[in-house]
Amino acid sequence: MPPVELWRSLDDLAGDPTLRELVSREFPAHADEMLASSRRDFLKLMGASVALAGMTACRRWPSELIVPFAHRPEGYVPGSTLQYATSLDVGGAATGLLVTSYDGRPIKIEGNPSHPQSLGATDPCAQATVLQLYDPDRSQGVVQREGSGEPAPRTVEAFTTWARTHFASLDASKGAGLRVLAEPSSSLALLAIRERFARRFPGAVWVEWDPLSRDAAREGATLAFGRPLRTHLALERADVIAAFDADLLFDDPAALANARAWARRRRAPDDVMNRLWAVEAGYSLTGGSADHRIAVPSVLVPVVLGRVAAVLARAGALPGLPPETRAALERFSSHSFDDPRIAALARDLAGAPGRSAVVVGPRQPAAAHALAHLLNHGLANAGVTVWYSEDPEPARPSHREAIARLAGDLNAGVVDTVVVLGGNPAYDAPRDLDLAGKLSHVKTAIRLGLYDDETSEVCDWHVPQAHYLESWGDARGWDGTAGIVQPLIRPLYDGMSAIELIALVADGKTTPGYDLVRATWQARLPSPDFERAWRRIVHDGVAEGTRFVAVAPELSPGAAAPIAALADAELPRAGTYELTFSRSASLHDGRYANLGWLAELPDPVTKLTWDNAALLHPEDAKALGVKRNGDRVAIEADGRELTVPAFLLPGQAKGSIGLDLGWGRRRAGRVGDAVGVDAYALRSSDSLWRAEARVARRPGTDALASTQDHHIVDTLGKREQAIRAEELVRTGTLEEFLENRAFARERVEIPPDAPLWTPHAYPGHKWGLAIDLTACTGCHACTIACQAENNIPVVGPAEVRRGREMHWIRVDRYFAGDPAAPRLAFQPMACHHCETAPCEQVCPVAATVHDHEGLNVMVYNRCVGTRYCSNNCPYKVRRFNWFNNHKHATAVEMMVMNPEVTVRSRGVMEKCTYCLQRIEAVKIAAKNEARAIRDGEIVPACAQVCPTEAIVFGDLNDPESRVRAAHDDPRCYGVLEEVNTKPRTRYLARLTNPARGEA
Amino acid sequence: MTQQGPNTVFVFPAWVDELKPFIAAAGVGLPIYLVALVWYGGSPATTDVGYAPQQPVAYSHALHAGELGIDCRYCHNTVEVAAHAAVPPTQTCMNCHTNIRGTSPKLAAVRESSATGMPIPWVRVHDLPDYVYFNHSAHVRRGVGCVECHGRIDAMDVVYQAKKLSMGWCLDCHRNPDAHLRPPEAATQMDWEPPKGVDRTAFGKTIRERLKLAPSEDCSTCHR
Amino acid sequence: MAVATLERPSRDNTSSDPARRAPLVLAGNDYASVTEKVCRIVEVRKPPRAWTLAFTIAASFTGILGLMVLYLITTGVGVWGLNKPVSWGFDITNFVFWVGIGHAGTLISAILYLFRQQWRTGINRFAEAMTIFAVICALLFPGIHVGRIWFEYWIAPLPNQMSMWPNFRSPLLWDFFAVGTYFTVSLVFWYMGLIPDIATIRDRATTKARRIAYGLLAMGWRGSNRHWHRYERAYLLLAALATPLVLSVHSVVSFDFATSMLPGWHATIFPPYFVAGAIFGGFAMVLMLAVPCRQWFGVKDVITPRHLENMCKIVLATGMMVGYAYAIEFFIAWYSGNPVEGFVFINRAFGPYAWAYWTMVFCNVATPQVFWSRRARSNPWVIFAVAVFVNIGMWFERFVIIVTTLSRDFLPSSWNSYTPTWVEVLTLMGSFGLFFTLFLLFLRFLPMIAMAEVKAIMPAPHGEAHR
Amino acid sequence: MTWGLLAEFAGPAELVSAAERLRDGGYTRWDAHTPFPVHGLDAAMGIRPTRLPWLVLGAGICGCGGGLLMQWWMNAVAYPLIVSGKPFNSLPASIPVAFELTILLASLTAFGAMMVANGLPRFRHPLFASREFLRATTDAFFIAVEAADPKFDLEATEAALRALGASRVVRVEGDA
Repeated sequence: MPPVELWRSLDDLAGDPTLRELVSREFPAHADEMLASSRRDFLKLMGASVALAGMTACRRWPSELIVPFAHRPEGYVPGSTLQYATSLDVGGAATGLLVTSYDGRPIKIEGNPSHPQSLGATDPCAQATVLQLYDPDRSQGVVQREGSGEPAPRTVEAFTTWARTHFASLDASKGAGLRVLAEPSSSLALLAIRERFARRFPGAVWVEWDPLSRDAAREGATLAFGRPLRTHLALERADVIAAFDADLLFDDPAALANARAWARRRRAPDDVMNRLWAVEAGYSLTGGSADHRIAVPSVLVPVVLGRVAAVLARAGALPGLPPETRAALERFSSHSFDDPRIAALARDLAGAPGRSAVVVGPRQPAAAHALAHLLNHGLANAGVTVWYSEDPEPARPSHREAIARLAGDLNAGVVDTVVVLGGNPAYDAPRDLDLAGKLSHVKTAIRLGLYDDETSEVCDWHVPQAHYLESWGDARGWDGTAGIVQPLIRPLYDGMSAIELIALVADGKTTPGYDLVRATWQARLPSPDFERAWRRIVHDGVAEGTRFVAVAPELSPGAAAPIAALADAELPRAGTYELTFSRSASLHDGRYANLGWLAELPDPVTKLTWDNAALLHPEDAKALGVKRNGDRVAIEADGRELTVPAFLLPGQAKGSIGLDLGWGRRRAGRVGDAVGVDAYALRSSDSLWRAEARVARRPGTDALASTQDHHIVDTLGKREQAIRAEELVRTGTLEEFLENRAFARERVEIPPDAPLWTPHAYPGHKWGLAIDLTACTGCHACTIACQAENNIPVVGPAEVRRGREMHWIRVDRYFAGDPAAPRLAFQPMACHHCETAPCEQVCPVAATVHDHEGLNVMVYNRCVGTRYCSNNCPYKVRRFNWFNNHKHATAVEMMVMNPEVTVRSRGVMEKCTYCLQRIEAVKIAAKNEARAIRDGEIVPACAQVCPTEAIVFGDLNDPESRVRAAHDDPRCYGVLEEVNTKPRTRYLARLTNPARGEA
Repeated sequence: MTQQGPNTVFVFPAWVDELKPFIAAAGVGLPIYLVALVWYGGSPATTDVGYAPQQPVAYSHALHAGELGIDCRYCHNTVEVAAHAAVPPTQTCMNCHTNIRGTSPKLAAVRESSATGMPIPWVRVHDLPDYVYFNHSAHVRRGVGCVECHGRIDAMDVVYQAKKLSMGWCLDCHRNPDAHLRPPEAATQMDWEPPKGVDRTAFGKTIRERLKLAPSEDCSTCHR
Repeated sequence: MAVATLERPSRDNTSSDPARRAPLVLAGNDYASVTEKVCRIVEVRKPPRAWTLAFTIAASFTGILGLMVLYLITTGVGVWGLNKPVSWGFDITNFVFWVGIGHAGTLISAILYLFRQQWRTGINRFAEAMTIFAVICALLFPGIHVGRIWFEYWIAPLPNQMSMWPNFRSPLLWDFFAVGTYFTVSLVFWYMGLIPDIATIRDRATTKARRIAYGLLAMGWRGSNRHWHRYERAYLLLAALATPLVLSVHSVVSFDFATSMLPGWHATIFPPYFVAGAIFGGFAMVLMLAVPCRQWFGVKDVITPRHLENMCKIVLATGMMVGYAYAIEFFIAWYSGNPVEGFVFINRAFGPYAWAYWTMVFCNVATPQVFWSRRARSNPWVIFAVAVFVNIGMWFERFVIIVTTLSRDFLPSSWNSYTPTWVEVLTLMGSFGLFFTLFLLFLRFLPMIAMAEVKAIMPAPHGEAHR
Repeated sequence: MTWGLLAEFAGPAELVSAAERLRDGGYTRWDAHTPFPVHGLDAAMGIRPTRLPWLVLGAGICGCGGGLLMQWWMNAVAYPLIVSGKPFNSLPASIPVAFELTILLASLTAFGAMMVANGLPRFRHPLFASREFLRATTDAFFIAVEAADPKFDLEATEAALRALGASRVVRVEGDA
């Protein structure tokens, strides 16, 4: 059944005013058994059985209504789930998604396997957008702010009529005073409409702003090749990867694809395993997974790159280098900074021509990117591990220039109308431009946004934006692959999509998004059987053959001078520090600030939740008089000061301070307001990523909500932690492994144990799980996937501080090895389903027992809550509901709940179930079809989203299964096996591949 | 000889000792009574069985399923493929009732619903606790007849809960399924009987072996 | 009178001269005077001012306890300071503490009875009462600490519609049976001992109301020798049954920890170690109560210095056992070669909770040493002070065992610290309130000394006694 | 109607010797009342040892056996669940509960049987009506001979009691 049809029929249905009225009382969506039964389904609160104990009524629980469709859509099976393909465009690069819908409610977001920019994986943020859909704080109607700024509700009709007349009035001036301030978008439909827009308003200027702009790369390409080419990686071909301040495994438009390719090359250690070098200031996940990490202040990263280039040039590894460039490189060798590992890196690169990749991150200046292009060409990587494509918008000025120019125009008063499409410029534009102030003074400012936020506050009109799960659109991945954005639910509130609004401006009439997108694609797709092609694209979520074509550009000599200039980079003057800004791993640029899942998602490296902090090298901390995490420091940059809690981070470059953007929102919503500090306050247009800062200790200490090292660990504990980290996350070099494949098993002595009785046999299925620590980058996608799948509540900062976070998957982070240059080690920890589970024997009411397939089942409705099981769990993976965590959840918020999983009441224990509901679903289906279950048919939420395929689940009794193979792998070991828990979850030891003699 | 002095001491009246047997009886009987009270009073057999709420439309299964012999699956058409045996859309009623009794006042609500698209708010009769996951397809396809859990729906004018539907009741059947099994194709046949002279349990046993059924007692089967 | 000749004029009967039996009742008391002394406490119209004051304070704390429990049940266990690794804190600490206190009474009445320790008669009655009340306080905590109190009855093996049964492998279930049995048996034992004395009060009763009330409680006891015959045999049997029971209860409580797999809990030494600790703490509590009681209620002749001294000796002995256990735990941890086990103990002594550990060691091991000196043993104030210290120490012992182990077990990633909230603190204080409320009511309405038993060991008024 | 005679003696020793002679005198329906158990009096009165211990033993065995059976049935028969991979029925785990039940039943039996055998509770008794008798629970030692005794004769028995050294003899009215 084509999703379009389904959706439209649903749409028609919900279009019915009476039903909408009826339904909107509880749920603004619509589905079989909507009113009562769905509520019942996803309010699976065991409060119901409290009534049982009370024996109050003669019925055990209040009677319920079943409200079926009057007209059920074709082939639609009530109470079952369907998956639809769509795309999420963030910062102009899309990820392909599969969205699970239950009775018309989107409840889960996963990656679209057929989309090259997802390959079935997703990052935490994309998964959490489903929570955003149901966010009760989203703006729910058009708001007009007259001069006084007092918000007054308006109808959409009122706005559209006003807009029509207003924009008609601009025709005379050809829109000279019209500006559109938009967030980056890869939508083809938008491009098409923009053409119409430009035709109507030739005088208007389209300004694009992205607080996490990657334009440095564009400019670098312009330096190197004369035009703003887009750079792509093909890591599957790379043996040596050198990442210079580039988090290509996590914070990158193609991160998912990169991570997958990178991990595949580390999988089979018998072949050559790739080697990853990271040069960076703060700890990125790429740095955490690197075989070698050189921690230098961000400002010195180009110097390291230059020195490498110089060595290579000397060694003649860079043929055909123009003399002036050669001279430029020479300047680096005389730079004061040096590090022995630089030579090793150069050797390594020289040893792998055409099989290496030099990558520079967006926070580095254009020249550094140019230098990287230079190296990749010299090392014959261009076109192999690195390839280039034309930029979709070559004419576009860089974000920095564009926003600055807009600010100028606003100052000059030549602007009378500004249309702000999404984004949140008043919050995230460089503060020196004071965009908020200027917007509030412009004659007419129209804002399309999901929330009535900082920007809407200063605009005359706020128009609620339709969530991407509610609207039609299209988007292209970083590699150009295009996909359709299709709605899964009718807009909960009166919402408009960006293309609909711009179409209104350009055409002077409202056109449904569906028609706009369809029209755009009609122009691109073969006319005869367009309908089939269109449906196919909508169904698959991917349009074949839309990938960018690779180009083979020639180096232009112009880059020499700017490259030479890099060599003048110097460390910050004494008494000042280098302050680097970075994207928040969870809140992105701040757009997700109101999503509890993400606010409570621990930062992979610091494990901080509900907070950002100034990351300090321990020695810098000592110098500043910062004794422990949370001590306040004042950071002063570009004349503005900010007081931030400090966090001592081993592995942070000395002299460099890291600070996450995206926190400290003022108008994010009930969840996100005043959480963390707003780092944008220190950001200026000429120091987007790096600023020189003065830092001073301020009195007071903030209690940071961390999910690890909750209390200050004393020296005694620290010593012990270091010892145990080695035993828990067993790490070895490729060499060690090849010498002794079972090295991991031999790390810890397992006392011989003869069972006192004959152990239970598991003849049927025997579920098991394996996690490959070599592949795990610690991105926390599994944690969020689990939270979404299993209705895990958000408990808030106060409870996290108490150590009561509920995540079923805890990604343990250890710093191992030399404290000066510590190794980062991640270990996802969930219930191990031990065959001799210590938790079970201590439960007085048999609420946690084994089933006959070896699952350690936790029966919530039997639990009385003695918490003894948690005490006796050596892995501490059980979570207790200290309070009723759903007490204040509104019905709309509850719509995100997975009806296949019980919502736990107060006072019961919960934990990982290996996604029991998914196992049961497949088992029943298979049995109905009288067939066996195929390996890989059952995929737990965590395994499904893992970008590096680190998690494998399956039947240990199936000799062909991947999990069986993993458990038989010589690298495989069980954590705490020595206490004879016989865990079903086992780990594959972490392998690193340091350069010979550099380990 | 000294006479016994005047008695001013309080002494319990005789009836106090008479009471002893009764107190003893109460001491033994009361706990027994309380246990019985909770056991039967709290049993779903008391609290749930016979629950027959008033429905918005006086739909009679006795008429449709019984006399007219319409198969359960005509309306509850998802029962073999999904967990829910979906309550039919108004549409389904109208398939027939546009022509038959098209004007009957009894069907006013149905006609209105189909006209306005307003659903008919049926009242749920068989209502398991929210933490119990029952899958219709898993049972119907394994030869557990509708009648086993719902009773003779085809004889009910107003549907009521016929069985306890308590956990213990479910377990009884999962432990000894034979007496409750039938050929899957006969699942919806209310009055199905094993072939003449064949013992029900023995027949069920053959079904169980043919379909390789092993009903599970695992918690994970119903609780997630 | 003849009794006088048997006794030195002094009030000190702590002589250890084996040649002559030291009297256990002083100052020429005879049957009537002992009866008078003990019954007067129950019969006087106005209780001593000290009693009234103490009762007011205790009762108000009981009220606070009620409020705290109400708040807990309506809001959730989250109102306590517990967290992920530390799922047990004050709750179970208090439980084990009170159960421990509850050991002295039955021990005195049962074991000393079997050993024919006649000096027990002066103190056994109120020691048993103390046991009952302590066990009530103990039972409170497992009762309220669970997440869903309304389903707690699932722990009992009752037939039910789910056909579910409790899990008899769980030490918590053993606890349920052990403590439950202990409470019942102690109660029976205590009440049985009370019957003859209640009869005495009944027969001294001056008002009809008292005669009815005590009459019912006395169950028509007539002091018939045919009754005494069976009574004594039953008492002996109960003592014989209660003796293994006392030893078993705290062993079973220790199983909660010993049969778990956590470092610092998983130790075979726990049962004896816990029992010794319980007797230690129990006797300390008896002393703490006896010293002021004999003062206020003028029963110094019955609860004599000799009684106090004997108990001091027991406290000293059991204190040494506990100290030995503390030491041997470290040895075992080292000798086992289990690094995790080893760390737990080093962490106890030098980690974040070192302060608690050393408080415990000081109170339980150091302070009782003063009882080596005879002068300390015979000075009520010293005795009282030491008793208080020991009680504090024994509470901390349980705190240290529970919290230090939980806060730092196998995976450093989930280590965390534990700080109680005001709710927990007030609940603990409230449990003391409950204990003293009950105890003070007992003192006021029931004979605090087993008169019949005391009389039985008093020399007969004429000629030599029959023993 | 006369229930019997109540004779008071000076102390335990006197009571015992009196009891011996009364016993030898062939009296059967009589009893001694003392504030505390007087040792040697049982023999003096010729009371046969009670069979209480056997009852208690029986109860204990029932408790133990019942406890073991219950646990075996509930965890291994009625609903066997895999717990920590342990056998469904494991004796070691059953010991504590079985032990506690043993003690519980035995103790309750010891107390209950004693009361029943003593015919307690009994709130009304002719002796309660006598004021002299009030001291029986404090410091007085009595022998009471019932009129129902075949050898009972008001004058003769009273004389006999005085001869045994009773400091005082009173008649007790009422019927048992």
